[in-house]
Amino acid sequence: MAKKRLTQAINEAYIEEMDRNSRLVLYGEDVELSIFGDTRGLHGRFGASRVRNTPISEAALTGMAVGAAMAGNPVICHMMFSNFLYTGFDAIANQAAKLRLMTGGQARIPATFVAAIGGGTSTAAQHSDTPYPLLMNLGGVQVAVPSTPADAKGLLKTALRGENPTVFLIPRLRGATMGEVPEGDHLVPFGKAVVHRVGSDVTIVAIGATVSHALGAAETLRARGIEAEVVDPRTLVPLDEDAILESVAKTGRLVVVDESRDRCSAASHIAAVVADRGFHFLKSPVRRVTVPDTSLPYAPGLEKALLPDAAKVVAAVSAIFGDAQLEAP
Amino acid sequence: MAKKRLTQAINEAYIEEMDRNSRLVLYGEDVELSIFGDTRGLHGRFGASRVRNTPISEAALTGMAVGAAMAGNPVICHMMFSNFLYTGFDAIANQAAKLRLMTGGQARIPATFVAAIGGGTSTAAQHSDTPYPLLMNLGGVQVAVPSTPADAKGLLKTALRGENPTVFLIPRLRGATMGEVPEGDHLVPFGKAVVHRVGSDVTIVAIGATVSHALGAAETLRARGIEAEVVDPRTLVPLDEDAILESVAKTGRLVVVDESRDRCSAASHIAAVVADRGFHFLKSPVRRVTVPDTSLPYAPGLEKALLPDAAKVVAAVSAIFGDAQLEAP
Amino acid sequence: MNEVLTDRLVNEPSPAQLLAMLNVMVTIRRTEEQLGMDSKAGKLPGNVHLYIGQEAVAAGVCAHLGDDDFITSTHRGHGHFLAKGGKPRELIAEVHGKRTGACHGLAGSMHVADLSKGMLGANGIVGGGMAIAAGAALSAQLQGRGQVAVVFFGDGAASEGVLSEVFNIAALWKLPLVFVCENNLYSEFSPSATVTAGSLVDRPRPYGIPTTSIDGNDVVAVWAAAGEAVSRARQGLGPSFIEARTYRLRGHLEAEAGFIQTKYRTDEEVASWAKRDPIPAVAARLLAQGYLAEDGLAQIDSAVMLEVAEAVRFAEASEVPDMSYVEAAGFIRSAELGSR
Amino acid sequence: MNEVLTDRLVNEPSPAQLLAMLNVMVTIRRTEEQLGMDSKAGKLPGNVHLYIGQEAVAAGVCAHLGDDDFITSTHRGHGHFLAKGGKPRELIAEVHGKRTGACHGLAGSMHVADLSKGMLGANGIVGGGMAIAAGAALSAQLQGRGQVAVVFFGDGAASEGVLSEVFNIAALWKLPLVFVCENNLYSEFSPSATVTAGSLVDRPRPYGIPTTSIDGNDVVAVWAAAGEAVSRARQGLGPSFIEARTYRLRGHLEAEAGFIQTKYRTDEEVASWAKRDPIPAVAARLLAQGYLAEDGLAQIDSAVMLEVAEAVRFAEASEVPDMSYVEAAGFIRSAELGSR
Ligand SMILES: Cc1ncc(C[n+]2csc(CCOP(=O)(O)OP(=O)(O)O)c2C)c(N)n1
Ligand SMILES: Cc1ncc(C[n+]2csc(CCOP(=O)(O)OP(=O)(O)O)c2C)c(N)n1
Ligand SMILES: [Mg+2]
Ligand SMILES: [Mg+2]
Repeated sequence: MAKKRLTQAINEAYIEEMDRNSRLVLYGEDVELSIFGDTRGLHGRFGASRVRNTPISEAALTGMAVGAAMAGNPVICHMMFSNFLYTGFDAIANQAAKLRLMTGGQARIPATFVAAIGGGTSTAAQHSDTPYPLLMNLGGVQVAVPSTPADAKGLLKTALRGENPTVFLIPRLRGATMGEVPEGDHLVPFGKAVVHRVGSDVTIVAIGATVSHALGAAETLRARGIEAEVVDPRTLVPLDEDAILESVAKTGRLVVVDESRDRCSAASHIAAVVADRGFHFLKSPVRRVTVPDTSLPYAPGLEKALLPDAAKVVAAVSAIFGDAQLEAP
Repeated sequence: MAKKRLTQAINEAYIEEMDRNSRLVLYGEDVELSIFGDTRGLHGRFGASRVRNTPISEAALTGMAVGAAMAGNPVICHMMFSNFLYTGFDAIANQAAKLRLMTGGQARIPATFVAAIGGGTSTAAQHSDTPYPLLMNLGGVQVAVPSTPADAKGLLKTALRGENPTVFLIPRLRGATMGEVPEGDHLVPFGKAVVHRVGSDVTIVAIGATVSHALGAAETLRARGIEAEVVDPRTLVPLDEDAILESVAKTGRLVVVDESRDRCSAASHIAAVVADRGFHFLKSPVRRVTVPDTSLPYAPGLEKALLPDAAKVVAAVSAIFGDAQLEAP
Repeated sequence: MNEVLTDRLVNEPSPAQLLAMLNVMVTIRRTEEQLGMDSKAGKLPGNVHLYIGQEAVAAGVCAHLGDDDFITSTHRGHGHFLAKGGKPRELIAEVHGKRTGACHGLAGSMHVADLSKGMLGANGIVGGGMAIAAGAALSAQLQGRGQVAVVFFGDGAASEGVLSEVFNIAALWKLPLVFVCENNLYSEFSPSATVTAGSLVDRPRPYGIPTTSIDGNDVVAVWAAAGEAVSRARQGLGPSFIEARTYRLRGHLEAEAGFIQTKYRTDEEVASWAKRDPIPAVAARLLAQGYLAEDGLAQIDSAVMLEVAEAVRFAEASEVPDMSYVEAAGFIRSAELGSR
Repeated sequence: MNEVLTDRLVNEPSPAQLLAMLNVMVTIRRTEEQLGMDSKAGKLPGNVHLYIGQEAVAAGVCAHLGDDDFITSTHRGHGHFLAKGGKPRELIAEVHGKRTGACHGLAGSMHVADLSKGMLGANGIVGGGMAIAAGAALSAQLQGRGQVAVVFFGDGAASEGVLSEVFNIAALWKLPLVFVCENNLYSEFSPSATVTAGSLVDRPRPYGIPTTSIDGNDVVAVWAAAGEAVSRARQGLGPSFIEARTYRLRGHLEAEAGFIQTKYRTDEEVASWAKRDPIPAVAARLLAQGYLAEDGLAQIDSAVMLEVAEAVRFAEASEVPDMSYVEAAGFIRSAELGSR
């Protein structure tokens, strides 16, 4: 194993899969120069036919990905910032998510939409959304959100071999994060959560960039005698409900950490699943550490105050233990 | 009070508010002829300047609503079917939802986007979505979903006097539903749920068209000795969490009925809120009666099988009582 | 790859080709008349938007296409489905919501598709097929086997912004794409002139896309224009645009009488276009040239009627789909059905 | 309503008008040079996209607008903000993320807005301002007081489909809207020719919208074209389109050196455009005509530099916003903050 940056792991996934499948193409705005670095070198390696810089035309880009995929060419459609998914939303929500159903199963749509999510660098409201809740609700697109370089590579390679539309979201702030990436043909299955840290007292489900907050919080909590288990779903569609329930069965407590806005967040949904299927395991309220229902402002202090961090996770866990103590007379 | 159809109640709200505020304009595709009947007569009454048929250009329509509203003319932007919100999604998600924040509070955006939601008549996948979860997650648009003619009128009038962008969603199947509508200037406040039926054993929160399923289920359940309380939030943003919690504090049990797809649904969010703030009230799992995570197919039998109905609500309530009985040894 | 590649740029279809197009047109007409009747009789679960009057466009264009060429269509897609080789019985069963339908009854009228014929789907989203067709054209270009993609859309759909995005990309990348705008003078209930500024046919010009406006009720004119456009595309010369001026002889949707209170077009207008019905015109032409017997059209017609009647019986006798079809076509599993 | 209404269609701005535009241009230049320095020094929380080199466009267009006319702008919006009457200190404080900024530090560079001046906002979504401006133009038309709306956008943005939708609606409804496309030859790092098919300036033509291409580095040419377009709009004659050919002398964004590995434009190209800097050109013209003293530009410059320096001190001394600003600008309440 070698340590690699998350961005580099993604780059390798593109290269390996484009090497493997000569029909796979990649396009997007300025992918040749590569704003985030993930597509660097691809144009030189695979040529102007398979790696294309496009005009700023998101509605066409998403729709063409659907069409090319249906016609037999899997597509990596690079959308740059996830806020630009909205400009191209129709083809994701009304076409990609529905065509397999509408055609009675005829359509295979191996299209992977790549975009960066999340705040933290004062890119302000239109470049900092974390829109996986919207995508999760569409009912026909898979959603992957890696938190480590290894998962980034393995999930992306799985997406690129699949036959269903997938949105692959890159936690923007994690691009430079280093991590071990297994050598060889590293694939990570969809719908399989990973337990980053084993613990017996509380389950912290964390997604994407918030995994590191959860792990940081777990260290602080250990010092207070609380052992947290940190579970990372890795894909939100499909969602590994069983792994989450298994952990909560053990710990009896749940906090979900999620960088999306609170209302109808992934955290809400995971909390709801556990309040249903895992109700009898629960010893205390299910807390969510999410972004309040607002877009992120520019001023760094405000942005930081709104985003999840380790301290907020610690506070949420402490609160439910406080509750539990109050309860046990 | 007079009995009116829901569509007529909406029509009256348009007329009264356009009479009241000469700056208010309405536009959309074929609003002159009126596909759903809600805009009938407006063109004749208010003229071609204030009531405009538009080209099929949803991206422009939503964006223009934001611009006209910011410039001082409140807009009713009629989007016909809610699936067409996706074609015009950018201006809702990136502009309407964010501009007030981004301008530091300068922008007032009195734009109301009207669209019909829901399945039930084999309009198939692209004319049957119930996309309020997506809108709820945007963090900057209000969302109203009436279930009665009176609420339809009162909520819409409130929206049209407000200064924040609102999506007003019409449960399509309920257009012909009759109900009492108070005379005079009937306004319904945002963020205030209504209890349609009082009960002590279980809280059923239901939204839009599913309210009637919940009420139907409540009748069946009464026969089995279970008294259900039926709560209708009426607006999803803002959400009257307190009313829901108050009811659950009394009943100890919750089922949420929602015609949107399950993942990150309004039902998920309401369940999550109660699993947090109302945890100590809960005697049994919180169940959701929603649409499985798929678009609706054309074949009527399949569509029906996927949509919530009274029987499914009864089954969900029965299941949690079963659970509770199993529990109490 | 494809015998149609050998189509050379000639101005007239051969009599055999014209006869084949006539057959397609009659098939569309009779199938749709049947669906219109069934719709009014309340036999169909959902709405239908009929193509009656516009048959020459689908027939004339698709005459140049093989099974590995692609088309995308609109809410008014029966004609394109049939012209591209889809079977009447699969269409009729689909619109009846039966599992023997082209999409197992999950699609209905508005989404009917047959991928085995390169028909990537009717579409309930106006403009929804434009970028999909461009994507198929990109795939065609990458495969390098001379395939083409055709996007059918209405005059109303031309106002959707994605069209200009596709003009730009198709022109830049020289995609093998043919735009066929069926200008039937109405966008739902709005006359085109009230929702379309300036000149539709000129819109592709600034992008460097050749463009032409033809009589869409003349199948020979359609055939000739489409032949040129398809041949350009196959040769790698890039996209072309065709405006086909035509008229729908039926309502926007069959159910419209139920909710429309005021007429949006005059009886005279409809009658004047009925006189320009494309089917008798092509039959008369073949007759005049001696390639169709006096009762030739009637013969074609009875054969088609027989096929349609058989298709209706087939559809009626077919079973409705069960949930396994939804599961196979989506991501949901049985466990997820019902409440949870 | 508005004194600018009295602008008559003349070909040349008066010396006073030209001087005022020069002042605006120098203000933009010096403010942005300062922001560029601050950005490179790591003093700014977010990125900045500088307008340096394109100042003549904003200055020449906005010279025709009053506070109750509307503009929408782009990610490269400082110049439009200042030309429309926004204050340098409010801009600088905004980009510093301070509560004294035009948007209390919630917007930053990319979203700066001043609604009191009719500046409806820079926009981080390419093309995001197009429909917003059209909506403002609709409002203007309904109010009937002769207001106009101007939408500034780049050559890259012209590929967004919403532009064609707005062309169509603006033409149909004769909206008082002026399209100003600043063609600076690049869309991020892509040369326009690689992402723009055919002729940009001709695209509005099929919609019946008058269109013209001018030297965007010549403030007098911009002023004349904008004067004509604005006057048409005020008279109810509908929209016009102006392509202003210009060049950004700085990077796409100031931070780009940090991640760009290969040059995307040549030093010679940048140098040749630097020779066509619009500021010395207009100063020279005024000097030649005797309306500016030998040291006139220097004098304007020092006054502006003083203002900018004061603005920086003001920004630096200002407080950052607290959460009450977010609450006031959004729907969230304190109770909702933090975890729950
Ligand atoms: C995105 C979207 N907006 C609106 C509609 C509603 N709608 C269905 S058909 C139609 C008119 C289409 O007109 P045209 O493109 O000319 O096709 P025609 O019906 O004349 O064949 C409209 C507005 C839709 N289905 N999709
Ligand atoms: C919808 C959307 N897509 C992509 C981007 C990323 N982006 C920011 S600026 C830009 C290029 C804009 O080019 P142009 O319109 O010519 O303006 P210029 O930067 O040259 O002033 C792009 C692609 C964006 N901000 N919004
Ligand atoms: Mg039409
Ligand atoms: Mg540019």
